[in-house]
Amino acid sequence: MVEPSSSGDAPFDLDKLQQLVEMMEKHGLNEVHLRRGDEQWRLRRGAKEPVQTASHQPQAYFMPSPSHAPAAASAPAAQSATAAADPNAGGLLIKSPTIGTFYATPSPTDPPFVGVGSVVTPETVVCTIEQMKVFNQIQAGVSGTITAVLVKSGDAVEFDTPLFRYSS
Amino acid sequence: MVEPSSSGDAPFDLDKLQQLVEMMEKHGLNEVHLRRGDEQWRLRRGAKEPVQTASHQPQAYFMPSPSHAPAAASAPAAQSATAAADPNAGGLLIKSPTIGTFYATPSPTDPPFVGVGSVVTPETVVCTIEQMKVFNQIQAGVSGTITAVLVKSGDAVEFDTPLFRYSS
Amino acid sequence: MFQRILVANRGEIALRVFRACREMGIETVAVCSAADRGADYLKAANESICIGPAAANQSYLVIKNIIAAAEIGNVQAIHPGYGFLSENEHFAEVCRECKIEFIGPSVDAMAKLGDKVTAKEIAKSAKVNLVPGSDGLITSESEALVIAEKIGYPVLIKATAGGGGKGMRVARNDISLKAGLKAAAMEAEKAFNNAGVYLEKYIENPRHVEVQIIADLHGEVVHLWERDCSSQRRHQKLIEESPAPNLPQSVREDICKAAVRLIQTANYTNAGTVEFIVDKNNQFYFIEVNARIQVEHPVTEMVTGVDLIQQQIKVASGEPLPWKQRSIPCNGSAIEVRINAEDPDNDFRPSPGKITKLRIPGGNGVRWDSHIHEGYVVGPYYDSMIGKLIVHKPTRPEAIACMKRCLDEFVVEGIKTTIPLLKRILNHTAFVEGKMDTTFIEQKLLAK
Amino acid sequence: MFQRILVANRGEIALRVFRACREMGIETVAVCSAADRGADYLKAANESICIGPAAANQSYLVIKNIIAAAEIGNVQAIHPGYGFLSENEHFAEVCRECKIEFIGPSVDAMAKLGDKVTAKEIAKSAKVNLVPGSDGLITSESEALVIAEKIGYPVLIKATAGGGGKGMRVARNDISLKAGLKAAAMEAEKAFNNAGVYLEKYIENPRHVEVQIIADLHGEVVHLWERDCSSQRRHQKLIEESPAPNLPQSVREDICKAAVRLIQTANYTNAGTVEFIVDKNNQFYFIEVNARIQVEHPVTEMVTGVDLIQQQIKVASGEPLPWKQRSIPCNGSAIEVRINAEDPDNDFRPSPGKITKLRIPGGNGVRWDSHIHEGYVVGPYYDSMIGKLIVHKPTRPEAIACMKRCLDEFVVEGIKTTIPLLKRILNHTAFVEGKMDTTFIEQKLLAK
Repeated sequence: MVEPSSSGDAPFDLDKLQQLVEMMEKHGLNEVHLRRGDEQWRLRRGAKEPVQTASHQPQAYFMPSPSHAPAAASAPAAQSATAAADPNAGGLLIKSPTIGTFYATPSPTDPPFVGVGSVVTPETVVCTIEQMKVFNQIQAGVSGTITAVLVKSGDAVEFDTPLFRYSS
Repeated sequence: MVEPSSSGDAPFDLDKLQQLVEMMEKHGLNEVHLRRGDEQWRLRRGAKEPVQTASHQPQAYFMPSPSHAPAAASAPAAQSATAAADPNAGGLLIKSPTIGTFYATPSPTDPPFVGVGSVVTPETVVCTIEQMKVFNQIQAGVSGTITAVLVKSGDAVEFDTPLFRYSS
Repeated sequence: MFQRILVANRGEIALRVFRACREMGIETVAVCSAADRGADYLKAANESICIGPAAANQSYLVIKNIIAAAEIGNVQAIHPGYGFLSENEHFAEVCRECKIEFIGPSVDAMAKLGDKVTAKEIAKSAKVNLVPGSDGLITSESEALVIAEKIGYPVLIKATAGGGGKGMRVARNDISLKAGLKAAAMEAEKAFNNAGVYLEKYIENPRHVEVQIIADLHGEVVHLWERDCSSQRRHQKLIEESPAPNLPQSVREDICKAAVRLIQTANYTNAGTVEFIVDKNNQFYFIEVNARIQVEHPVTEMVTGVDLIQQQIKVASGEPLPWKQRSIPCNGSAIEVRINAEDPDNDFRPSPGKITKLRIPGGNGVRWDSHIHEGYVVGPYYDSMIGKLIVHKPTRPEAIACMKRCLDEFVVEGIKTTIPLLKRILNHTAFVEGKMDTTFIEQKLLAK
Repeated sequence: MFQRILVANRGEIALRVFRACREMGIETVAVCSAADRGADYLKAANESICIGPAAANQSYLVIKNIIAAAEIGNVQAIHPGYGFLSENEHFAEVCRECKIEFIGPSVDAMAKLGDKVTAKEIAKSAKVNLVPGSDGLITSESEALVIAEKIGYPVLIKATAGGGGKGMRVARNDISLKAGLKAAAMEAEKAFNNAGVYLEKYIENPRHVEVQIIADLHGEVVHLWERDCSSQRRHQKLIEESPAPNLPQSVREDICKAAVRLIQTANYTNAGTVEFIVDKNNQFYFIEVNARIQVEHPVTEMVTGVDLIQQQIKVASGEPLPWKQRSIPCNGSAIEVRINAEDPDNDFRPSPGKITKLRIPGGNGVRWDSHIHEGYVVGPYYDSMIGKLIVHKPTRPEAIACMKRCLDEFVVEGIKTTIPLLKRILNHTAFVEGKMDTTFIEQKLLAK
């Protein structure tokens, strides 16, 4: 039933593989799975869980390690950011582009910039982050619908702190 | 149903495999899975969990042992023992039970205790090892036929220095 | 005394400050870029805040991010370390406007000493020697001859608009001065459309000698003796030591006193370094003030027994210096080498990567200041210095022997380092005899 | 001076001697058992010879194997380190008969001080205090009362044939002395079939204070001040320091002078330690001489600036001591902790295994003496001590703060260590106040 392609005459290009491996190392990639036609390459570094792969998916997918660099990166970090919802619950995230104090509303008496269900475009202002009394308006940077607000007004956030979860 | 490919005529390119394994080791890769046509390579290092593999693959499966702790064990040791024959050539060895100076003969004018072809029993004296002017008679400790003398009279030997090779 | 301090730096100097604070019972807040997040050395701080992505100009150099971290981290003071914002007077100003003490000199002193012209004026009024020169443009050949006679040959003819060596000539007598003036002026006219030239004494093969000083907020200034940092490659210090070898005791005392005078005149406070060049006749000339702690501060700590980082913090909090000048010793001989992740076989190109094996030397007289460890990844983003190895022994020959022993024991795998070069320097006659100048590594040791 | 030395030891002290020799330009030959073969620390020697299997009594303790290695290794002298054969006078004798210098005292001095009775006689003739007692068996109650009055209560009644505490009584006044004499004699009669008892002054909660001395072959003896080693568990030292805290300067000088007198009287040469116990009134009593270098020698090196291992080698080669007593300083405060591979939660059972992660603290004032590294396998064959962490600071409170900081930074994974216990000791009031005695760890800190 399986009809192997005839491309098997050329051997695997290990120089390319070397390049790929170095790329993975440099960039902290955990796993690479490449397939073109009936050729597929799959590389994994430092992975713990067995990877389930459906046997005949025609997709080429890269899976850089879930978010930031692993192990070493399970950082202490500022504990000040009390998440209003679990930021590890998966899904797409809007993260803080800087460090400062998060505000969900333009002023204490205003309604929030966005809430669960808000549809955002890349230009939508989703919050302000205060640094040295300056309130920087933060844009969504993505298009989608907000599904969770992960920090509360007045929370300290650092660089890359997840602020909102959204679906595209 | 499974139609094994005819590509099996060419053997696996172990030089390439060697290169690949070294690459994995150097870069800390845990797993490599390569496939072209019906050829696929899959390598994994340091695996703990059983590997799930799709059932109907005529796969070639290499799993280099995660064990072998070399590094510390590739010892320097005293270079003083000049081997008369290569002690690393394999076979059974009679090793020095102590440190001292090896003598093959009871006295400078006597013939050697044993030579190539000598048949020894555990009690056969095979040499003396001098420590502080005392000549300790060393017994074979094994039964067999001496096939090589690995040190010369007057050589310094340390604990575990191979002295003779023998066949049983 | 402060209860909580933010350290606006990374790597070994951040760790150095965390350690100093921990021993004083002061809490610390670390800032880190995304590249340093989760690094082991951050565990030595009480809290760690990520202030931006890897690039320093988006993290360690962004004043508002650091101030925001200081406010969130609830600190009373910021230690800037060296490099990054440490000599940025605007940063110091913002800190203090935000009611956060900047652990360093006053903004005014930083500004004055940061400006070359003002710094020279301060030196003059403190009666500290500058490299003698024409004090302005040369208007005639006869004027040049008079000045040259006054300052002594050799002299350097420099174009006032100059740069890159253009319009520059060394003259060793009246004849070459006359010829050089014309040639330099013509070259300068051509290159910069400005024929103006001036004269300066030419210091051949100078030594780099610097004096560590510390001053409190109550007018007390002391020096902590000098360091010789002549072992340089392309103006980068490789090896530093204290005391400076082959410098007569009277010169050592004079140069240290000159540094104190200058610092007093500038109303400078906290730790600082006054840099001099020293010629073959042990004449010394002021170059500049480094208004911060320096990489090589440990050699001074070893010979004086003073913890400079702790003293910086105490001074910044208003404590008076606990000793007078006469009670600061200079015991034995201390040498520091900088271990850089650079490839000496490849024009000292940075060599980032993962450290796969690391064996740090130890034992009697050995100090190691570093944040690295086996498995640490040296990133491509920051300075290539990954550690400082310091030895302290009763005499300089013993210190050299100890350092050589240490470098022989040192194992770093996975990245290239400057250790092979350091070994060569330590074995070079000029170094062994203490007769280094700032050119010997490039002109003698590395010359092909 | 020797050109080549064999080190008849292993682990940290072997590495310590290799390093000292390398800095002096002396080559070293290492001996190792099959268990230590290939260990990293052996690379610091010029040559390494395997002398037997793992068991010490078949390798490190076999005199003829070590002499054979010395002959094959072509050395002029042997450094014995501590433990193993270091206090074996027969070994010293064999070395010298084989024309190999033993780096240590003369055989005669070792023999005299190794024998308790002779050592006490030497102390007496050197006018060094011994724990006062009856100088023989008690023959009557009235004699006992007279002696007790002379030496002062409390007194200890000890069975001459005694052991394990049997036939032992503490008496604090005449009444309890009378009662105790009878009870002890009866108990001793029953237990040992020998009713003989004698009296000794009972030193309650004593401190352990020892004096480092070094003597050359030309009659010069100097002390290098004292160490306090009171922080013990089951007579095993855990923490040592110099100077001894809370010991009046006059007592420090007296105890050091007493040690020098004793060493002079014994015609002792090379390095040695005179051990005393000190009571609450700072009265000190001679216990014994350790005729070798000791584990805790680094704290003395830190405060005096003297490299004791190098000085041992120089003295053994015939060099005179380079200084007089008055030029040996005692600067600042040094503390050493022993890191043992033991499980504090499991009655301090040895905890051999592979060190899977290791982070050694560093920085200002920190010294690390050890042969271990990440990946090192701590074997079950030898002493559980895997490293010594030493700090040196201007004052004792600063030294304690530094040591606490270091222990907080320390990471050892894969094996259990005594680090948690050390942290507890460093935080204990008795230690912080410098009021340790040899019982406080067991009776106060570890008591449930």
